[in-house]
Amino acid sequence: MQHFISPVLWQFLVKWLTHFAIFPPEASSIAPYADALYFFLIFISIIGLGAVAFLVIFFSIRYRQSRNPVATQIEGSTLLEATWTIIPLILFMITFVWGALLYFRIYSPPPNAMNIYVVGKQWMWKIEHPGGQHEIDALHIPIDQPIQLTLISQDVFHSFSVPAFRVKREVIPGRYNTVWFEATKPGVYHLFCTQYCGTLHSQMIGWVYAMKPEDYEAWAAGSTSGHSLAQNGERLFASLGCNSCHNSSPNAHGPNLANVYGSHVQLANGQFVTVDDAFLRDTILNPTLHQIAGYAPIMPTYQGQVSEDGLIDLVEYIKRLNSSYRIDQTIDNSAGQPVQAGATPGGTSAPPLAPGAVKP
Amino acid sequence: MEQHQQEHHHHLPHPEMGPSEPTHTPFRIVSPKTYLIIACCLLFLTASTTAISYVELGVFNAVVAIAIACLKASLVVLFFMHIKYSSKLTKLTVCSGIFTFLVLITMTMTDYISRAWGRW
Amino acid sequence: MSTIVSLPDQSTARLPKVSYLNKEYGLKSWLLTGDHKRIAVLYMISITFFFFIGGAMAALIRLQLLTPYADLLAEDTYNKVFTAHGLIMVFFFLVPSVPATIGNFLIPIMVGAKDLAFPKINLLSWYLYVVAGIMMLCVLTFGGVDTGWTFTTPLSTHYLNTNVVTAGLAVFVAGFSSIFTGLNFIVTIHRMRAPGMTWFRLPLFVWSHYAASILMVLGTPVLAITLVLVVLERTIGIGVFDPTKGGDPLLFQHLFWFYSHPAVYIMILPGMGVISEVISTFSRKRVFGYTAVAFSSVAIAVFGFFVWAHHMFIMGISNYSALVFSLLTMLVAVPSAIKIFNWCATLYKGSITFETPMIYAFGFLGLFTIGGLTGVFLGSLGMDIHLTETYFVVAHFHFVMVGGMLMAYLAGIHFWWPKITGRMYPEGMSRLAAVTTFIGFVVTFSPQFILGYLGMPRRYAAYPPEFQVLNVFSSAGATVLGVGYLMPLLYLTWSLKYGKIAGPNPWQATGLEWQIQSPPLTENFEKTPIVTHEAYDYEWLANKTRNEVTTVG
Amino acid sequence: MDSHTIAAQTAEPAQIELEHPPFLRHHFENLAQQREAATFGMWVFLLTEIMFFGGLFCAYLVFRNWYYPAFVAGSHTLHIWAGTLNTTLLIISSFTMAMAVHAAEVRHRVPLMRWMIVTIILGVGFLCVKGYEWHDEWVHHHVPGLNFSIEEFTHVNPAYPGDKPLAPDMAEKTQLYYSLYFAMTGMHALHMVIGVCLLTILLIRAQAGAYTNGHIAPVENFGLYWHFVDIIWIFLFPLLYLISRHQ
Repeated sequence: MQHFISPVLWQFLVKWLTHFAIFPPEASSIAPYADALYFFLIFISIIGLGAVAFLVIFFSIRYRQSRNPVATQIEGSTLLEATWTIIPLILFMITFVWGALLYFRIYSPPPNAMNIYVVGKQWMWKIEHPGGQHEIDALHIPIDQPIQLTLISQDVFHSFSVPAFRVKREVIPGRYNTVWFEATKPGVYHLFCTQYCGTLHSQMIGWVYAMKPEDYEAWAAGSTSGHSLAQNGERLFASLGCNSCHNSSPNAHGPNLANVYGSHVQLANGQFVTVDDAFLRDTILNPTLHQIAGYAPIMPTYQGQVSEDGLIDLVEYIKRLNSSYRIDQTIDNSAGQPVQAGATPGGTSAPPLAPGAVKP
Repeated sequence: MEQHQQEHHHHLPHPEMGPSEPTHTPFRIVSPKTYLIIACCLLFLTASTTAISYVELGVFNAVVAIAIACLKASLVVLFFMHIKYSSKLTKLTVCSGIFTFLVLITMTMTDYISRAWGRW
Repeated sequence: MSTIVSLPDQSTARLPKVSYLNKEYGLKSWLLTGDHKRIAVLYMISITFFFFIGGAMAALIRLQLLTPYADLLAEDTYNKVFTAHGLIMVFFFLVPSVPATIGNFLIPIMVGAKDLAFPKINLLSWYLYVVAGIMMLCVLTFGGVDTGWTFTTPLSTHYLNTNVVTAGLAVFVAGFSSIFTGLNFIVTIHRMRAPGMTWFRLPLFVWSHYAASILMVLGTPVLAITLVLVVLERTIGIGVFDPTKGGDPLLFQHLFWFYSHPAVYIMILPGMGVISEVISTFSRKRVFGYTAVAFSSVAIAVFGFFVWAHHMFIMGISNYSALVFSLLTMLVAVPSAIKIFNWCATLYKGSITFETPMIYAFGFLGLFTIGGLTGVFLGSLGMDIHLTETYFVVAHFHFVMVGGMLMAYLAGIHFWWPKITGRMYPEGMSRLAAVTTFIGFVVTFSPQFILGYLGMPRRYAAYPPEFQVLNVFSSAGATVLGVGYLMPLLYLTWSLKYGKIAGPNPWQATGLEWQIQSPPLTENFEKTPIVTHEAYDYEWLANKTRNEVTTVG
Repeated sequence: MDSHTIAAQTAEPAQIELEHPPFLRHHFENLAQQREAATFGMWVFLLTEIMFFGGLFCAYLVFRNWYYPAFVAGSHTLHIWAGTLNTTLLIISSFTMAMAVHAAEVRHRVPLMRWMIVTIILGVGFLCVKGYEWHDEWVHHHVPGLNFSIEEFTHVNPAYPGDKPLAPDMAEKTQLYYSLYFAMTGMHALHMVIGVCLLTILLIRAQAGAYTNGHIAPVENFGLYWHFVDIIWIFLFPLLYLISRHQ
C-alpha cells in the first residue's frame, strides 16, 4: 500500500509461488490418518462428479435436439436406480466407518499423555502447564510425546484448532473438553479459535511451538513461574478451608482426597463414577450433584468464588495428592499463615510436592 | 366407550360431492352424552393423578403421572377433537406431530443420557 | 381436456386482454389481494430487495478479505456485516425464495386449483415477512447485530450489546411467515387437487414443495421457542442456556439445529423441484424414475429431522450420539444422490435444447454434486474435526445454497418468467448471465475448500497473510458472480415492457400451468381442469397440439 | 360456475344459493372441500404448536434429569389445589367448548352462545387462578431474573416438613425449575388469553347467527385450538405440580 506504483500483480505472483499450499503441514501423528481419509473422500468425490459431468456432457452432445429431434420416453429403470442407490450407500458407509475410527483416534487420549490446561477467554488462550509455566496465545510442547489438553472457557464458546495437527475441539463454558495429539515435527504452527466468539474473534490466534524434548526441557525450566499448578492449588485449598473437612482424620466431614483421582467412588444416588478432572471440577462447583455416598451434603458451593484458573489449580492439586500426609501438612501451614486465594505471596511458597509433580 | 355411540351420521347439505374429493369422509356429529362421559372420565383421571402422586411408587410416580396425562390427552384428542371420527389423513397428521416431537426428545436425550456413559 | 385453453403459438401470440396483472389496478388491489399470483409477485419483489442487501454485505465481506488485515472494516463492523449477510440470506432470501415466489405462484395452478386453500393466511404470511424484514432493517440501521446467524449462546445472551433481541424477534416473525406458507401448501396439495390429479400425477415440483412444507411446519416452531428463550435469557436472565446458572448452552445448540439443519432442506428441496421441471422440459422427456425422485424428496424430509447434531460433533456431545448422527447423515445423502443420477438419466435419449433455464440447471447439477459430496466430508466424524468451522464449511454450504438453491431459483425464474409476466427475456443476455454466474461461482468458492483444509477459520475479519492468495481469487470470483446476479435484474426488468410476447406455452412443456394463458387469469382456469394424463406426458402434449391444429385447420 | 364473474376472494359472491352460501369461498369447489381444508389446516397449525411447546418440554426433560431434587423442591412450593382446580376448570371448559361445537352443528344459536359464554368464564377463571399463583410466587421471590431468592429452599418448607432443605448449589438450580415453569405456564397462558379473545369475537358473531347456518368451521377450529391448549395443560399439570408429592 505504501508503494502505490509497486507492481501489485508481480507481488501477487511472487506470493502465490512462494506461499501456495494445498495442505497444511503434517505435523502430528494423526495428520497422516486424517489426510488419508481426505484423499479417499476427494477420490470418491472426483469419481462422483466425473460421473455426473460425463453423463451430462455426453448426453448433451449425443442427444441434443439437432441430432436427436424426437425424445424416446423412458419410464425409469428399477435396476439402474437400485445401482445408483446402493453404490453411493456403500461408499458412504465406508466413509462413515473410516470417519468414526478416525474420530475415536483423535478424541481418545492415550493413558500416558501429558496434560496441559487451556482456558479460553475473550479473546485469548491461557495455557497452564502443570509445572507452573503460564502462556498467553502460545503453547510450547515437546514432540513425540502425547499431549492431552483439558480445555475450558470462562465466558463464551471458543474452539481450539491446530490445523497442522488436524485437531480441533470446542472450548465451552462450564465443562472440561479434552483433545490430544502427538507432534511429530519441530516447528511453529498456527493455533486458531474457530468458533465465533465476539468482536476480536479473528485475533484470538496464537502459535504452537513444537520442540525437541531437550529444547522443551530447557524452555520449561526457564519459563516456570516458580510455583507449580499443584502448589498454587495447595495454597488455594488451604485458604478456602477445604482441609477442615477433607482430611485424614477418621471423623472428617468430607472424604479424604488422597489418591482419590482415578478411583471409582459411589455416589449418594448409588451410581459409581470414575474420578477425573471434570468430576473434580464439578464437585467443587456443584457438590450436591455429586454427593459421595456416606457423607452429609454440607459442602458449600464454590460457584462464582473460584476462577477457572483456580479450579485448574485445585484439580491439579487433588490429582497429585498421593498421601494424606500432604493434606495434614496443609492444615498446619494454613493454621500458621492464612494465604489469600489466588495470590502468590513471596515468602510462603509451599515446599515442593512429590518429585514427580513438576515434571512435565 | 363403544356402547355410547348414539351419534348419528350427518352429511352436510352439499348437493354435488366433489369429484376432486376422493378421500372425502362424512362429518359426524358426536352426541352430548359422549362428551359428558368423556368429561367425567377426565375429571376422574385428574382426581386420581393428584391422589396417586401422594402415594410412594418410586420411579413409577413419574411413569403413572405421564401415563395418566397421555390417557387424558388421548381422550380429548379422540372425542373432543373428533379424531376418532376423522379421516385417515387427520389421524396421520396427529401421529406425525407426535412422531416429530418424539424424535426431538429421544434424539436429544440420546446425547444427554449417553454422555454419562463415560469417555472412550 | 376441453377445459384447457388453446391459444395460438408464440410468433403470433398476443397478451391476453384480462389477466391477474390487469384485473384490478391500484396499490390497494395489490396490498389487499388474496390472489396467490399477486402475493407471489409481492414476495418476489421483497426477496429480491433483501437478496441485494445481503449481496451487498457479501461484497463487503469479500472486499474486506482481499487483504489479510482488518483494514476496510474494523472487526466489530465486519462481524455485523457477516451476521447481516447470514441472517438476511438465510431467513429473508433462501427460506422463502422458491417456495414463497415460484411455489406460491405455481402450486395452485399445478394441482389445478383456483387459489391456495387459505388466501388470507397467504397474504398474512407476506405481511409477517415484511414486518420481520422491517425489523431486520431497523436492526441494521440502529447499530446492527453481531451474533452470527447462529445466535450461539452464551455469546448472544450475555456477551454482546448489539440488537440481539430485535434480530431474534425478526427471525421469530419471519419463521411464522414461513410456517404459514408451508401450512398453506400442505393443505392445498392435500385438499385442492383437481379431479383426476392423483398424487402420482403431480409434478415433482409439487412433491418437493410438499416435503419442504412438512419441514417448515414441524421444524420452524422449535426455532421460534428457542429464540423466545434466548430473548428471555437476554432480557430477564432465566438461565436455561446459561452454564453459570446450571443451564446448558449445548441444549441451545440442539434446539437451534433441530430447526436449522432441516432448514437446509427447506432451502434446497424446492430448488430440486424446479430442476426436475426444467430438465424434463428441455429434454422433452419424462423425468427418469418419477417415483424414486418423488419419494426421495419425502425421504429427505423425514431423515432431515434425524441428523441435526452433525453440527455439534466437536462440541462435546457424547461420542455414542455422534456415531448415530453421523450414520444417519450418511443415509440422508443417499436420496440426494438418487435425484442427481435420475436427472442425468432423464437426459438419456432426450431431445435436448439449451435455453437459459437448462443452463442454470446444468450449473445446479455440477455445483450441487460438489456441495453434496463435500457434505459427506463433513458428515464423516473424523474429517469433520479438521474441517468444521473453517472455510471448508463456508464453501460447502455456499455450493449447496448458492450453487444449488440460487441456481435453481434463477432457473425457475427464467423458466416461469414467460408465465408470470407473459413476456420473454432476451435469450442471449440470459445465457451469458447463466454462464457468468457459473464461472463466477466456481472461482469464488472453490479456493475456499483449499483455504478450509489449510485451516482458515470462518468469520475472521483478519487472517494470517499466507491465506491471501486464495482469498484474492475468491474475491475476484465474487465480482464476476456479482455481475452475474446484476444482469438478470436488469434484463428481466427491461423485458417487463420490451420483452417478446411469450404465448401460453413457449417451452412446449406439459405442466398444467403451461396449458393456460400467460399471464394467467386471476382464477387460473376458466373451468376446473380434469386431469387425465400423468406429469411430463409429452405424447399427450403432442396429441393435444395435433388435435388443436386439425381443429383449427 | 362462471369464475370470471367472481372477483378476487375478498369479495363475496352476490347471489345466495343453496349450494353457494355466502361463506363458501370462491376457490373451493363445494362446502365439504372448504370445511375439510379448514379443519385440516387447523390440524397442521396444531402440529406447529406441538413442536413449539415441544422445545420447552425437551428443555424440561433435560433439566429435570439433571436437577431432580431442585425440581421436587420447586414443585412442592406450588399450590396443588390451584393446579388441580385449574385442570378441572380447563377440562370442564373443554367439555363446554365441545358442546358449543355441537350446538353449532345442530344449528342452535342460543345454546351455542350459552356454551361459549360458559367457556369464556371458565377460561377467565383459569387465568385468574394462574394470576393468583404467579402473584404468590412473586411474593415468595420465586421469579427468576426478576426477584429470585433461594432463601425458601435452604430452609424446611413448612408445607412439606419431610423435605430436607437443599444445599445452596442445588437450591440455585430451582431457578431453572422456575424458569421453565414460567416459560411453560406463561406460553400456555398466552395461548389462553388469545383463545379467550378469539372466543369473544366468535361469540359476538355467533349472536348474529353467523355459525348456525351450516358455517361451523370457525367454531369447530376454535374448538380444536381450545382442546389443544387443554391438552398442553394436561401435561403441564403432572410435570410441574406433581413431582414427588409423596415425599
